[in-house]
Amino acid sequence: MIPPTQRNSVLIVEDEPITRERLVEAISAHPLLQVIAATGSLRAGQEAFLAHPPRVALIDLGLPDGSGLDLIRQIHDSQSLTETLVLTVFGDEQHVVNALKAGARGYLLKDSSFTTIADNLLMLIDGGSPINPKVARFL
Amino acid sequence: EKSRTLAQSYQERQTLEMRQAVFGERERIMRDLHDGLGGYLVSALVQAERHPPLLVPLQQTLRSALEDLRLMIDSLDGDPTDLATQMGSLRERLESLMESSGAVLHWQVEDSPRLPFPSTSNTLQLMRMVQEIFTNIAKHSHACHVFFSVGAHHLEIRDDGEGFDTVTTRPGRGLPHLYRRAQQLGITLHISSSSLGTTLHLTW
Amino acid sequence: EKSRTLAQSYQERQTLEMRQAVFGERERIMRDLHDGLGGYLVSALVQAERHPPLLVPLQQTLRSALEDLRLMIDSLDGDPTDLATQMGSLRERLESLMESSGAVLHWQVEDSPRLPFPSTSNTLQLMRMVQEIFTNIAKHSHACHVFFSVGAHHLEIRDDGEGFDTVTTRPGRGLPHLYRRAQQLGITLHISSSSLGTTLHLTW
Ligand SMILES: Nc1ncnc2c1ncn2[C@@H]1O[C@H](COP(=O)(O)OP(=O)(O)OP(=O)(O)O)[C@@H](O)[C@H]1O
Ligand SMILES: Nc1ncnc2c1ncn2[C@@H]1O[C@H](COP(=O)(O)OP(=O)(O)OP(=O)(O)O)[C@@H](O)[C@H]1O
Ligand SMILES: [K+]
Ligand SMILES: [Mg+2]
Ligand SMILES: [Mg+2]
Ligand SMILES: [Mg+2]
Repeated sequence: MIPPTQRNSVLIVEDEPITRERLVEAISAHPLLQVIAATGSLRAGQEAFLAHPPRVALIDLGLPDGSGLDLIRQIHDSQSLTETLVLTVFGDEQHVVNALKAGARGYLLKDSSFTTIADNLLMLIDGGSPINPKVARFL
Repeated sequence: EKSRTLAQSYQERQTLEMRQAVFGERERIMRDLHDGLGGYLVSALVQAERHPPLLVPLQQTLRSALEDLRLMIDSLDGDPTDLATQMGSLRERLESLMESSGAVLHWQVEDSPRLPFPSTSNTLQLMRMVQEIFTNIAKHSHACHVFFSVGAHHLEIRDDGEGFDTVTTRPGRGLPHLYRRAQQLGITLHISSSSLGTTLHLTW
Repeated sequence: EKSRTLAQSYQERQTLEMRQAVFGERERIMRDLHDGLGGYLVSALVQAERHPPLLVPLQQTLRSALEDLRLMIDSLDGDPTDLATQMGSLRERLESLMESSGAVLHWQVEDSPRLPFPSTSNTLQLMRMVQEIFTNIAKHSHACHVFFSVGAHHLEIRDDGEGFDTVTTRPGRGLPHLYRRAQQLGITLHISSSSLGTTLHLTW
Protein backbone atom coordinates (compact mmCIF):
# COMPACT_ATOMS: atom_id res chain seq x y z
CA MET A 1 0.00 0.00 0.00
CA ILE A 2 1.31 3.42 -0.93
CA PRO A 3 1.49 5.83 2.03
CA PRO A 4 -1.01 8.66 1.59
CA THR A 5 1.72 11.29 1.30
CA GLN A 6 3.04 9.51 -1.76
CA ARG A 7 -0.31 9.15 -3.42
CA ASN A 8 0.51 11.60 -6.18
CA SER A 9 4.26 11.35 -6.03
CA VAL A 10 6.36 11.78 -9.17
CA LEU A 11 9.86 10.59 -10.08
CA ILE A 12 11.67 12.39 -12.88
CA VAL A 13 14.56 10.83 -14.82
CA GLU A 14 15.93 13.27 -17.39
CA ASP A 15 19.60 14.01 -18.03
CA GLU A 16 19.27 17.54 -19.42
CA PRO A 17 19.44 19.67 -16.24
CA ILE A 18 17.48 22.64 -17.56
CA THR A 19 14.65 20.47 -18.81
CA ARG A 20 14.65 18.46 -15.58
CA GLU A 21 14.45 21.58 -13.42
CA ARG A 22 11.57 22.91 -15.44
CA LEU A 23 9.62 19.67 -14.96
CA VAL A 24 10.32 19.83 -11.23
CA GLU A 25 9.07 23.40 -11.16
CA ALA A 26 5.91 22.61 -13.12
CA ILE A 27 4.98 19.62 -10.97
CA SER A 28 5.92 21.16 -7.62
CA ALA A 29 3.73 24.14 -8.41
CA HIS A 30 0.61 21.96 -8.55
CA PRO A 31 -1.16 21.46 -5.21
CA LEU A 32 -2.04 17.80 -5.89
CA LEU A 33 1.36 16.68 -7.14
CA GLN A 34 4.68 16.16 -5.47
CA VAL A 35 8.15 15.45 -6.82
CA ILE A 36 9.90 12.84 -4.69
CA ALA A 37 13.09 12.58 -6.74
CA ALA A 38 14.61 14.04 -9.89
CA THR A 39 17.67 12.31 -11.30
CA GLY A 40 19.85 12.57 -14.40
CA SER A 41 21.00 9.02 -15.04
CA LEU A 42 19.61 5.53 -15.42
CA ARG A 43 21.45 4.26 -12.32
CA ALA A 44 20.25 7.09 -10.10
CA GLY A 45 16.74 6.64 -11.50
CA GLN A 46 16.77 2.93 -10.64
CA GLU A 47 17.98 3.65 -7.12
CA ALA A 48 15.37 6.34 -6.58
CA PHE A 49 12.64 4.02 -7.80
CA LEU A 50 13.70 1.21 -5.48
CA ALA A 51 14.01 3.56 -2.49
CA HIS A 52 10.53 5.09 -2.93
CA PRO A 53 8.33 3.73 -5.70
CA PRO A 54 6.39 6.77 -6.91
CA ARG A 55 2.85 6.92 -8.31
CA VAL A 56 4.20 8.16 -11.66
CA ALA A 57 7.67 8.04 -13.21
CA LEU A 58 8.57 10.39 -16.07
CA ILE A 59 11.42 8.81 -17.96
CA ASP A 60 13.67 10.09 -20.73
CA LEU A 61 14.99 7.45 -23.14
CA GLY A 62 18.42 8.89 -23.99
CA LEU A 63 20.34 8.82 -20.72
CA PRO A 64 24.14 9.03 -20.52
CA ASP A 65 24.54 5.58 -18.94
CA GLY A 66 21.86 3.66 -20.81
CA SER A 67 18.33 3.67 -22.19
CA GLY A 68 15.32 4.72 -20.15
CA LEU A 69 13.53 1.74 -21.73
CA ASP A 70 15.35 -0.47 -19.22
CA LEU A 71 13.87 1.43 -16.30
CA ILE A 72 10.41 1.42 -17.87
CA ARG A 73 10.67 -2.36 -18.21
CA GLN A 74 11.97 -2.78 -14.69
CA ILE A 75 9.10 -0.74 -13.25
CA HIS A 76 6.57 -2.59 -15.37
CA ASP A 77 7.88 -5.95 -14.11
CA SER A 78 7.92 -4.85 -10.48
CA GLN A 79 5.09 -5.20 -7.98
CA SER A 80 4.73 -1.45 -7.56
CA LEU A 81 1.71 0.60 -8.59
CA THR A 82 3.98 2.98 -10.46
CA GLU A 83 2.81 4.18 -13.87
CA THR A 84 5.35 5.41 -16.38
CA LEU A 85 5.28 8.13 -19.02
CA VAL A 86 8.08 8.55 -21.52
CA LEU A 87 9.56 12.02 -21.93
CA THR A 88 10.09 12.88 -25.58
CA VAL A 89 10.88 15.88 -27.75
CA PHE A 90 8.89 14.69 -30.72
CA GLY A 91 6.20 12.25 -29.64
CA ASP A 92 6.97 10.26 -32.77
CA GLU A 93 5.66 6.82 -33.42
CA GLN A 94 8.87 4.84 -33.29
CA HIS A 95 10.03 5.98 -29.89
CA VAL A 96 6.63 6.12 -28.28
CA VAL A 97 5.71 2.67 -29.52
CA ASN A 98 8.95 1.19 -28.16
CA ALA A 99 8.20 2.78 -24.80
CA LEU A 100 4.61 1.54 -24.82
CA LYS A 101 5.84 -1.97 -25.58
CA ALA A 102 8.17 -1.73 -22.60
CA GLY A 103 5.20 -0.84 -20.39
CA ALA A 104 4.84 2.95 -20.53
CA ARG A 105 1.30 4.30 -20.43
CA GLY A 106 1.91 7.22 -22.74
CA TYR A 107 4.19 10.13 -23.38
CA LEU A 108 4.76 13.72 -22.40
CA LEU A 109 6.36 16.29 -24.67
CA LYS A 110 9.35 17.89 -22.99
CA ASP A 111 8.29 21.41 -23.84
CA SER A 112 4.67 20.99 -22.69
CA SER A 113 3.19 23.90 -20.80
CA PHE A 114 2.90 23.68 -17.02
CA THR A 115 -0.85 23.07 -17.21
CA THR A 116 -0.45 20.34 -19.84
CA ILE A 117 2.13 18.60 -17.67
CA ALA A 118 -0.12 18.65 -14.60
CA ASP A 119 -3.24 17.70 -16.59
CA ASN A 120 -1.53 14.70 -18.17
CA LEU A 121 -0.21 13.45 -14.84
CA LEU A 122 -3.59 13.78 -13.17
CA MET A 123 -5.29 12.10 -16.12
CA LEU A 124 -2.88 9.21 -15.82
CA ILE A 125 -3.40 8.92 -12.08
CA ASP A 126 -7.17 8.83 -12.70
CA GLY A 127 -6.73 5.90 -15.06
CA GLY A 128 -6.52 7.60 -18.46
CA SER A 129 -3.58 7.37 -20.86
CA PRO A 130 -2.19 10.28 -22.77
CA ILE A 131 -1.28 8.78 -26.15
CA ASN A 132 -1.14 10.48 -29.50
CA PRO A 133 -3.99 9.42 -31.83
CA LYS A 134 -1.54 8.50 -34.57
CA VAL A 135 0.26 6.11 -32.25
CA ALA A 136 -3.01 4.73 -30.99
CA ARG A 137 -3.95 3.91 -34.57
CA PHE A 138 -0.65 2.17 -35.07
CA LEU A 139 -1.13 -0.12 -32.07
CA GLU B 1 5.69 -16.35 -70.30
CA LYS B 2 7.73 -17.85 -67.50
CA SER B 3 10.59 -15.40 -68.00
CA ARG B 4 8.20 -12.48 -67.81
CA THR B 5 7.01 -13.62 -64.42
CA LEU B 6 10.59 -14.02 -63.31
CA ALA B 7 11.52 -10.53 -64.46
CA GLN B 8 8.43 -9.20 -62.73
CA SER B 9 9.24 -10.84 -59.43
CA TYR B 10 12.80 -9.54 -59.74
CA GLN B 11 11.47 -6.07 -60.12
CA GLU B 12 9.06 -6.38 -57.25
CA ARG B 13 11.82 -7.57 -54.99
CA GLN B 14 13.98 -4.72 -56.14
CA THR B 15 11.33 -2.11 -55.41
CA LEU B 16 10.82 -3.62 -51.99
CA GLU B 17 14.51 -3.62 -51.17
CA MET B 18 14.85 -0.05 -52.36
CA ARG B 19 12.02 1.03 -50.09
CA GLN B 20 13.67 -0.79 -47.23
CA ALA B 21 16.99 0.91 -47.91
CA VAL B 22 15.31 4.32 -47.92
CA PHE B 23 13.36 3.50 -44.76
CA GLY B 24 16.53 2.32 -43.07
CA GLU B 25 18.24 5.57 -43.93
CA ARG B 26 15.29 7.56 -42.67
CA GLU B 27 15.25 5.69 -39.42
CA ARG B 28 18.91 6.37 -38.89
CA ILE B 29 18.47 10.08 -39.53
CA MET B 30 15.51 10.22 -37.22
CA ARG B 31 17.51 8.60 -34.45
CA ASP B 32 20.30 11.06 -35.02
CA LEU B 33 17.94 14.03 -34.91
CA HIS B 34 16.59 12.70 -31.63
CA ASP B 35 19.96 12.34 -30.03
CA GLY B 36 21.24 15.74 -30.92
CA LEU B 37 19.15 18.62 -32.04
CA GLY B 38 15.89 17.85 -30.32
CA GLY B 39 17.35 18.04 -26.85
CA TYR B 40 19.27 21.23 -27.54
CA LEU B 41 16.18 22.96 -28.87
CA VAL B 42 14.04 22.08 -25.90
CA SER B 43 16.64 23.28 -23.47
CA ALA B 44 17.18 26.50 -25.41
CA LEU B 45 13.44 27.09 -25.25
CA VAL B 46 13.33 26.42 -21.53
CA GLN B 47 16.22 28.82 -20.98
CA ALA B 48 14.45 31.49 -23.03
CA GLU B 49 11.30 31.03 -20.95
CA ARG B 50 13.13 32.27 -17.90
CA HIS B 51 13.14 35.85 -19.17
CA PRO B 52 9.57 36.31 -20.35
CA PRO B 53 8.94 39.82 -21.65
CA LEU B 54 12.43 40.29 -23.03
CA LEU B 55 12.64 37.00 -24.87
CA VAL B 56 9.18 36.43 -26.30
CA PRO B 57 10.40 36.81 -29.91
CA LEU B 58 13.24 34.39 -29.27
CA GLN B 59 10.81 31.91 -27.75
CA GLN B 60 8.70 32.17 -30.89
CA THR B 61 11.69 31.50 -33.09
CA LEU B 62 12.63 28.46 -31.03
CA ARG B 63 9.08 27.15 -31.09
CA SER B 64 9.12 27.47 -34.87
CA ALA B 65 12.40 25.57 -35.00
CA LEU B 66 11.01 22.82 -32.80
CA GLU B 67 7.80 22.66 -34.78
CA ASP B 68 9.75 22.40 -38.01
CA LEU B 69 11.84 19.59 -36.60
CA ARG B 70 8.63 17.80 -35.59
CA LEU B 71 7.24 18.19 -39.10
CA MET B 72 10.47 16.71 -40.43
CA ILE B 73 10.28 13.81 -38.04
CA ASP B 74 6.68 13.21 -39.09
CA SER B 75 7.82 13.22 -42.70
CA LEU B 76 10.43 10.59 -41.87
CA ASP B 77 8.08 8.50 -39.79
CA GLY B 78 5.59 6.10 -41.34
CA ASP B 79 4.48 6.60 -44.92
CA PRO B 80 5.36 10.18 -45.73
CA THR B 81 3.08 10.47 -48.73
CA ASP B 82 0.08 9.43 -46.65
CA LEU B 83 -1.14 12.97 -46.11
CA ALA B 84 -4.18 12.07 -44.04
CA THR B 85 -2.08 10.42 -41.32
CA GLN B 86 0.52 13.18 -41.46
CA MET B 87 -2.16 15.75 -40.87
CA GLY B 88 -3.58 13.66 -38.07
CA SER B 89 -0.42 13.99 -36.04
CA LEU B 90 -0.20 17.69 -36.84
CA ARG B 91 -3.77 18.15 -35.65
CA GLU B 92 -3.00 17.41 -32.04
CA ARG B 93 -0.27 20.03 -31.93
CA LEU B 94 -2.42 22.59 -33.73
CA GLU B 95 -5.23 21.96 -31.27
CA SER B 96 -3.00 22.80 -28.35
CA LEU B 97 -1.60 25.83 -30.18
CA MET B 98 -5.12 27.12 -30.83
CA GLU B 99 -6.20 26.36 -27.28
CA SER B 100 -3.32 28.33 -25.83
CA SER B 101 -4.26 31.29 -28.01
CA GLY B 102 -7.89 31.08 -26.92
CA ALA B 103 -9.49 29.57 -30.02
CA VAL B 104 -11.41 26.37 -30.76
CA LEU B 105 -10.29 24.30 -33.70
CA HIS B 106 -12.93 22.64 -35.89
CA TRP B 107 -11.42 19.89 -37.96
CA GLN B 108 -13.04 18.33 -41.01
CA VAL B 109 -11.56 15.76 -43.37
CA GLU B 110 -13.78 15.10 -46.38
CA ASP B 111 -11.22 13.08 -48.23
CA SER B 112 -7.50 12.35 -48.07
CA PRO B 113 -5.67 15.07 -50.03
CA ARG B 114 -4.01 13.96 -53.28
CA LEU B 115 -1.31 16.42 -54.28
CA PRO B 116 -0.50 16.97 -57.98
CA PHE B 117 3.05 15.69 -57.37
CA PRO B 118 2.89 13.42 -54.33
CA SER B 119 6.28 12.97 -52.68
CA THR B 120 7.81 13.08 -49.24
CA SER B 121 9.24 16.49 -49.86
CA ASN B 122 5.98 17.95 -51.13
CA THR B 123 4.09 16.54 -48.17
CA LEU B 124 6.52 18.29 -45.85
CA GLN B 125 6.14 21.54 -47.79
CA LEU B 126 2.36 21.40 -47.46
CA MET B 127 2.69 20.68 -43.73
CA ARG B 128 4.92 23.72 -43.40
CA MET B 129 2.30 25.84 -45.16
CA VAL B 130 -0.41 24.65 -42.78
CA GLN B 131 1.90 25.34 -39.85
CA GLU B 132 2.60 28.91 -40.97
CA ILE B 133 -1.09 29.63 -41.51
CA PHE B 134 -1.88 28.49 -37.97
CA THR B 135 1.08 30.38 -36.53
CA ASN B 136 -0.31 33.52 -38.14
CA ILE B 137 -3.72 32.83 -36.68
CA ALA B 138 -2.20 32.38 -33.23
CA LYS B 139 -0.06 35.51 -33.55
CA HIS B 140 -2.34 37.96 -35.31
CA SER B 141 -6.02 37.00 -35.56
CA HIS B 142 -7.53 37.03 -32.01
CA ALA B 143 -9.98 34.47 -33.39
CA CYS B 144 -12.41 32.42 -31.28
CA HIS B 145 -13.05 29.74 -33.89
CA VAL B 146 -10.86 28.24 -36.57
CA PHE B 147 -12.24 25.97 -39.27
CA PHE B 148 -9.96 23.52 -41.04
CA SER B 149 -11.26 21.48 -43.92
CA VAL B 150 -9.51 19.33 -46.44
CA GLY B 151 -10.57 17.25 -49.45
CA ALA B 152 -8.85 15.44 -52.29
CA HIS B 153 -8.13 18.68 -54.15
CA HIS B 154 -8.48 21.52 -51.70
CA LEU B 155 -7.64 22.75 -48.24
CA GLU B 156 -9.26 25.66 -46.44
CA ILE B 157 -8.39 27.35 -43.18
CA ARG B 158 -10.75 30.03 -41.93
CA ASP B 159 -10.67 32.09 -38.76
CA ASP B 160 -13.27 34.47 -37.26
CA GLY B 161 -10.65 36.93 -36.07
CA GLU B 162 -10.16 40.62 -36.77
CA GLY B 163 -8.68 40.17 -40.26
CA PHE B 164 -6.16 42.37 -42.07
CA ASP B 165 -5.91 44.45 -45.20
CA THR B 166 -4.39 42.08 -47.73
CA VAL B 167 -3.34 44.98 -49.98
CA THR B 168 -1.71 47.41 -47.58
CA THR B 169 -0.43 45.15 -44.79
CA ARG B 170 3.30 44.84 -44.79
CA PRO B 171 4.13 41.16 -45.29
CA GLY B 172 6.69 39.38 -43.12
CA ARG B 173 8.42 36.22 -44.24
CA GLY B 174 5.40 33.97 -43.74
CA LEU B 175 3.06 35.08 -46.52
CA PRO B 176 5.71 35.36 -49.26
CA HIS B 177 6.93 31.87 -48.31
CA LEU B 178 3.39 30.58 -48.53
CA TYR B 179 2.98 31.91 -52.06
CA ARG B 180 6.33 30.56 -53.10
CA ARG B 181 5.71 27.09 -51.70
CA ALA B 182 2.25 26.98 -53.28
CA GLN B 183 3.75 27.79 -56.66
CA GLN B 184 6.39 25.07 -56.31
CA LEU B 185 3.75 22.51 -55.39
CA GLY B 186 1.40 23.44 -58.23
CA ILE B 187 -1.15 24.77 -55.73
CA THR B 188 -3.30 27.88 -56.15
CA LEU B 189 -3.43 29.98 -52.98
CA HIS B 190 -6.17 32.52 -52.38
CA ILE B 191 -6.35 34.77 -49.34
CA SER B 192 -9.37 36.84 -48.40
CA SER B 193 -9.78 38.86 -45.25
CA SER B 194 -12.28 41.27 -43.73
CA SER B 195 -13.19 42.48 -40.26
CA LEU B 196 -15.10 39.18 -39.90
CA GLY B 197 -11.99 37.05 -40.30
CA THR B 198 -9.52 35.55 -42.71
CA THR B 199 -9.78 32.63 -45.13
CA LEU B 200 -6.92 30.87 -46.88
CA HIS B 201 -8.03 28.65 -49.69
CA LEU B 202 -5.69 26.20 -51.44
CA THR B 203 -6.75 24.27 -54.54
CA TRP B 204 -4.94 21.91 -56.87
CA GLU C 1 27.42 -19.12 -67.72
CA LYS C 2 25.42 -16.50 -69.56
CA SER C 3 22.63 -16.54 -67.00
CA ARG C 4 25.14 -16.01 -64.21
CA THR C 5 26.43 -12.86 -65.88
CA LEU C 6 22.89 -11.68 -66.37
CA ALA C 7 22.03 -12.25 -62.71
CA GLN C 8 25.21 -10.47 -61.73
CA SER C 9 24.50 -7.40 -63.83
CA TYR C 10 20.96 -7.39 -62.44
CA GLN C 11 22.39 -7.33 -58.98
CA GLU C 12 24.90 -4.60 -59.76
CA ARG C 13 22.23 -2.42 -61.23
CA GLN C 14 20.09 -3.05 -58.21
CA THR C 15 22.84 -2.07 -55.79
CA LEU C 16 23.45 1.08 -57.77
CA GLU C 17 19.79 2.03 -57.81
CA MET C 18 19.53 1.37 -54.11
CA ARG C 19 22.45 3.67 -53.41
CA GLN C 20 20.86 6.30 -55.58
CA ALA C 21 17.56 5.97 -53.76
CA VAL C 22 19.29 6.38 -50.41
CA PHE C 23 21.35 9.32 -51.66
CA GLY C 24 18.23 10.95 -53.07
CA GLU C 25 16.51 10.58 -49.73
CA ARG C 26 19.50 12.01 -47.91
CA GLU C 27 19.69 14.96 -50.21
CA ARG C 28 16.05 15.72 -49.68
CA ILE C 29 16.40 15.58 -45.91
CA MET C 30 19.50 17.74 -46.03
CA ARG C 31 17.69 20.38 -48.03
CA ASP C 32 14.74 20.26 -45.68
CA LEU C 33 16.90 20.60 -42.58
CA HIS C 34 18.71 23.45 -44.16
CA ASP C 35 15.59 25.30 -45.27
CA GLY C 36 13.71 24.95 -42.06
CA LEU C 37 15.72 24.48 -38.93
CA GLY C 38 18.93 26.06 -40.08
CA GLY C 39 17.33 29.45 -40.59
CA TYR C 40 15.46 29.38 -37.30
CA LEU C 41 18.56 28.42 -35.35
CA VAL C 42 20.67 31.15 -36.85
CA SER C 43 18.06 33.79 -36.13
CA ALA C 44 17.57 32.49 -32.58
CA LEU C 45 21.28 32.82 -32.04
CA VAL C 46 21.32 36.36 -33.41
CA GLN C 47 18.46 37.26 -31.08
CA ALA C 48 20.24 35.71 -28.10
CA GLU C 49 23.42 37.61 -28.89
CA ARG C 50 21.63 40.90 -28.32
CA HIS C 51 21.67 40.30 -24.56
CA PRO C 52 25.21 39.18 -23.90
CA PRO C 53 25.85 38.64 -20.19
CA LEU C 54 22.38 37.37 -19.40
CA LEU C 55 22.17 34.87 -22.22
CA VAL C 56 25.61 33.30 -22.47
CA PRO C 57 24.35 29.82 -21.48
CA LEU C 58 21.50 30.06 -23.98
CA GLN C 59 23.94 31.10 -26.67
CA GLN C 60 26.05 28.05 -25.87
CA THR C 61 23.05 25.76 -26.17
CA LEU C 62 22.13 27.29 -29.51
CA ARG C 63 25.69 26.99 -30.74
CA SER C 64 25.63 23.31 -29.81
CA ALA C 65 22.37 22.86 -31.68
CA LEU C 66 23.74 24.58 -34.73
CA GLU C 67 26.95 22.58 -34.57
CA ASP C 68 24.99 19.37 -34.32
CA LEU C 69 22.91 20.37 -37.32
CA ARG C 70 26.13 20.98 -39.23
CA LEU C 71 27.46 17.56 -38.26
CA MET C 72 24.21 15.99 -39.44
CA ILE C 73 24.31 17.85 -42.70
CA ASP C 74 27.93 16.77 -43.19
CA SER C 75 26.92 13.20 -42.51
CA LEU C 76 24.23 13.46 -45.18
CA ASP C 77 26.50 15.11 -47.69
CA GLY C 78 28.92 13.24 -49.92
CA ASP C 79 30.12 9.83 -48.85
CA PRO C 80 29.35 9.67 -45.17
CA THR C 81 31.70 6.78 -44.46
CA ASP C 82 34.62 8.73 -45.84
CA LEU C 83 35.88 9.85 -42.46
CA ALA C 84 38.88 11.79 -43.73
CA THR C 85 36.72 14.18 -45.73
CA GLN C 86 34.18 14.45 -42.93
CA MET C 87 36.91 15.44 -40.52
CA GLY C 88 38.28 17.89 -43.03
CA SER C 89 35.08 19.90 -42.99
CA LEU C 90 34.94 19.71 -39.20
CA ARG C 91 38.52 20.98 -38.96
CA GLU C 92 37.71 24.45 -40.18
CA ARG C 93 35.00 24.93 -37.60
CA LEU C 94 37.19 23.54 -34.83
CA GLU C 95 39.98 25.90 -35.81
CA SER C 96 37.77 28.91 -35.37
CA LEU C 97 36.39 27.53 -32.09
CA MET C 98 39.94 27.08 -30.77
CA GLU C 99 40.98 30.50 -32.02
CA SER C 100 38.10 32.21 -30.27
CA SER C 101 39.09 30.48 -27.03
CA GLY C 102 42.72 31.57 -27.43
CA ALA C 103 44.33 28.29 -28.54
CA VAL C 104 46.20 27.14 -31.64
CA LEU C 105 45.08 23.90 -33.25
CA HIS C 106 47.72 21.51 -34.63
CA TRP C 107 46.18 19.04 -37.02
CA GLN C 108 47.81 15.82 -38.13
CA VAL C 109 46.32 13.10 -40.32
CA GLU C 110 48.56 10.01 -40.56
CA ASP C 111 45.99 7.89 -42.23
CA SER C 112 42.28 7.90 -42.92
CA PRO C 113 40.51 6.33 -39.91
CA ARG C 114 38.85 2.96 -40.50
CA LEU C 115 36.21 2.29 -37.87
CA PRO C 116 35.45 -1.28 -36.79
CA PHE C 117 31.87 -0.90 -38.06
CA PRO C 118 31.96 1.78 -40.75
CA SER C 119 28.55 3.30 -41.39
CA THR C 120 26.97 6.70 -41.76
CA SER C 121 25.61 6.59 -38.27
CA ASN C 122 28.90 5.58 -36.69
CA THR C 123 30.72 8.32 -38.55
CA LEU C 124 28.30 10.86 -37.12
CA GLN C 125 28.74 9.43 -33.63
CA LEU C 126 32.52 9.76 -33.90
CA MET C 127 32.13 13.35 -35.14
CA ARG C 128 29.93 14.09 -32.15
CA MET C 129 32.60 12.68 -29.85
CA VAL C 130 35.27 14.89 -31.43
CA GLN C 131 32.93 17.88 -31.14
CA GLU C 132 32.30 17.28 -27.43
CA ILE C 133 36.02 16.88 -26.71
CA PHE C 134 36.75 20.22 -28.36
CA THR C 135 33.80 21.89 -26.65
CA ASN C 136 35.25 20.76 -23.31
CA ILE C 137 38.64 22.15 -24.27
CA ALA C 138 37.08 25.48 -25.19
CA LYS C 139 34.98 25.59 -22.02
CA HIS C 140 37.33 24.22 -19.39
CA SER C 141 40.99 23.87 -20.34
CA HIS C 142 42.46 27.40 -20.85
CA ALA C 143 44.90 25.69 -23.23
CA CYS C 144 47.30 27.50 -25.60
CA HIS C 145 47.91 24.53 -27.88
CA VAL C 146 45.74 21.65 -28.95
CA PHE C 147 47.11 18.65 -30.82
CA PHE C 148 44.81 16.54 -32.96
CA SER C 149 46.12 13.39 -34.57
CA VAL C 150 44.35 10.55 -36.29
CA GLY C 151 45.42 7.28 -37.90
CA ALA C 152 43.70 4.18 -39.27
CA HIS C 153 43.04 2.83 -35.79
CA HIS C 154 43.40 5.67 -33.35
CA LEU C 155 42.54 9.27 -32.64
CA GLU C 156 44.18 11.48 -30.04
CA ILE C 157 43.30 14.96 -28.84
CA ARG C 158 45.70 16.61 -26.40
CA ASP C 159 45.62 20.07 -24.82
CA ASP C 160 48.24 21.89 -22.73
CA GLY C 161 45.65 23.42 -20.43
CA GLU C 162 45.20 23.23 -16.68
CA GLY C 163 43.77 19.70 -16.57
CA PHE C 164 41.31 18.20 -14.09
CA ASP C 165 41.12 15.39 -11.59
CA THR C 166 39.60 12.52 -13.56
CA VAL C 167 38.62 10.70 -10.37
CA THR C 168 37.01 13.40 -8.26
CA THR C 169 35.66 15.83 -10.87
CA ARG C 170 31.91 15.73 -11.09
CA PRO C 171 31.03 14.70 -14.66
CA GLY C 172 28.42 16.59 -16.68
CA ARG C 173 26.65 14.96 -19.58
CA GLY C 174 29.60 15.20 -21.95
CA LEU C 175 32.01 12.63 -20.52
CA PRO C 176 29.40 9.93 -19.78
CA HIS C 177 28.07 10.35 -23.32
CA LEU C 178 31.60 10.01 -24.65
CA TYR C 179 32.08 6.71 -22.84
CA ARG C 180 28.72 5.42 -23.95
CA ARG C 181 29.28 6.33 -27.59
CA ALA C 182 32.76 4.80 -27.52
CA GLN C 183 31.29 1.57 -26.20
CA GLN C 184 28.61 1.50 -28.89
CA LEU C 185 31.23 2.04 -31.60
CA GLY C 186 33.63 -0.60 -30.32
CA ILE C 187 36.17 2.08 -29.43
CA THR C 188 38.38 2.15 -26.33
CA LEU C 189 38.48 5.59 -24.71
CA HIS C 190 41.26 6.57 -22.34
CA ILE C 191 41.43 9.92 -20.58
CA SER C 192 44.49 11.16 -18.72
CA SER C 193 44.91 14.58 -17.19
CA SER C 194 47.43 16.45 -15.06
CA SER C 195 48.33 20.07 -14.38
CA LEU C 196 50.17 19.97 -17.74
CA GLY C 197 47.05 19.25 -19.71
CA THR C 198 44.56 16.62 -20.81
CA THR C 199 44.79 13.80 -23.36
CA LEU C 200 41.93 11.80 -24.78
CA HIS C 201 43.04 8.70 -26.60
CA LEU C 202 40.68 6.59 -28.71
CA THR C 203 41.75 3.25 -30.19
CA TRP C 204 39.94 0.58 -32.15
N1 LIG D 1 -4.95 35.07 -39.84
C1 LIG D 1 -4.58 36.37 -39.76
N2 LIG D 1 -5.35 37.27 -39.08
C2 LIG D 1 -5.00 38.57 -38.99
N3 LIG D 1 -3.89 39.08 -39.57
C3 LIG D 1 -3.08 38.26 -40.26
C4 LIG D 1 -3.38 36.87 -40.39
N4 LIG D 1 -2.39 36.31 -41.14
C5 LIG D 1 -1.54 37.30 -41.46
N5 LIG D 1 -1.94 38.48 -40.93
C6 LIG D 1 -1.29 39.80 -41.11
O1 LIG D 1 -0.39 39.70 -42.21
C7 LIG D 1 0.90 40.11 -41.83
C8 LIG D 1 1.96 39.37 -42.62
O2 LIG D 1 1.98 37.98 -42.27
P1 LIG D 1 3.35 37.19 -42.43
O3 LIG D 1 3.12 35.77 -42.04
O4 LIG D 1 3.88 37.44 -43.81
O5 LIG D 1 4.34 37.93 -41.40
P2 LIG D 1 4.41 37.80 -39.81
O6 LIG D 1 3.56 36.67 -39.33
O7 LIG D 1 4.11 39.16 -39.25
O8 LIG D 1 5.95 37.48 -39.56
P3 LIG D 1 6.70 36.09 -39.92
O9 LIG D 1 5.72 35.17 -40.60
O10 LIG D 1 7.83 36.51 -40.82
O11 LIG D 1 7.16 35.55 -38.61
C9 LIG D 1 0.95 39.88 -40.34
O12 LIG D 1 1.89 40.70 -39.70
C10 LIG D 1 -0.48 40.24 -39.92
O13 LIG D 1 -0.63 41.62 -39.79
N1 LIG E 1 39.94 19.36 -21.62
C1 LIG E 1 39.61 19.61 -20.34
N2 LIG E 1 40.38 20.44 -19.57
C2 LIG E 1 40.04 20.71 -18.30
N3 LIG E 1 38.95 20.19 -17.69
C3 LIG E 1 38.14 19.38 -18.39
C4 LIG E 1 38.41 19.06 -19.74
N4 LIG E 1 37.44 18.21 -20.17
C5 LIG E 1 36.62 18.04 -19.13
N5 LIG E 1 37.02 18.73 -18.05
C6 LIG E 1 36.39 18.73 -16.71
O1 LIG E 1 35.50 17.63 -16.62
C7 LIG E 1 34.21 18.06 -16.26
C8 LIG E 1 33.17 17.16 -16.86
O2 LIG E 1 33.10 17.31 -18.29
P1 LIG E 1 31.72 17.02 -19.03
O3 LIG E 1 31.92 17.21 -20.48
O4 LIG E 1 31.21 15.69 -18.56
O5 LIG E 1 30.73 18.13 -18.43
P2 LIG E 1 30.63 19.69 -18.77
O6 LIG E 1 31.44 20.00 -19.98
O7 LIG E 1 30.92 20.45 -17.52
O8 LIG E 1 29.08 19.88 -19.10
P3 LIG E 1 28.30 19.31 -20.41
O9 LIG E 1 29.29 18.50 -21.24
O10 LIG E 1 27.20 18.46 -19.85
O11 LIG E 1 27.83 20.52 -21.13
C9 LIG E 1 34.14 19.49 -16.70
O12 LIG E 1 33.20 20.23 -15.96
C10 LIG E 1 35.57 19.98 -16.44
O13 LIG E 1 35.74 20.29 -15.07
K1 LIG F 1 3.18 20.54 -4.96
MG1 LIG G 1 18.25 12.64 -22.70
MG1 LIG H 1 3.71 34.75 -40.18
MG1 LIG I 1 31.26 18.88 -21.74
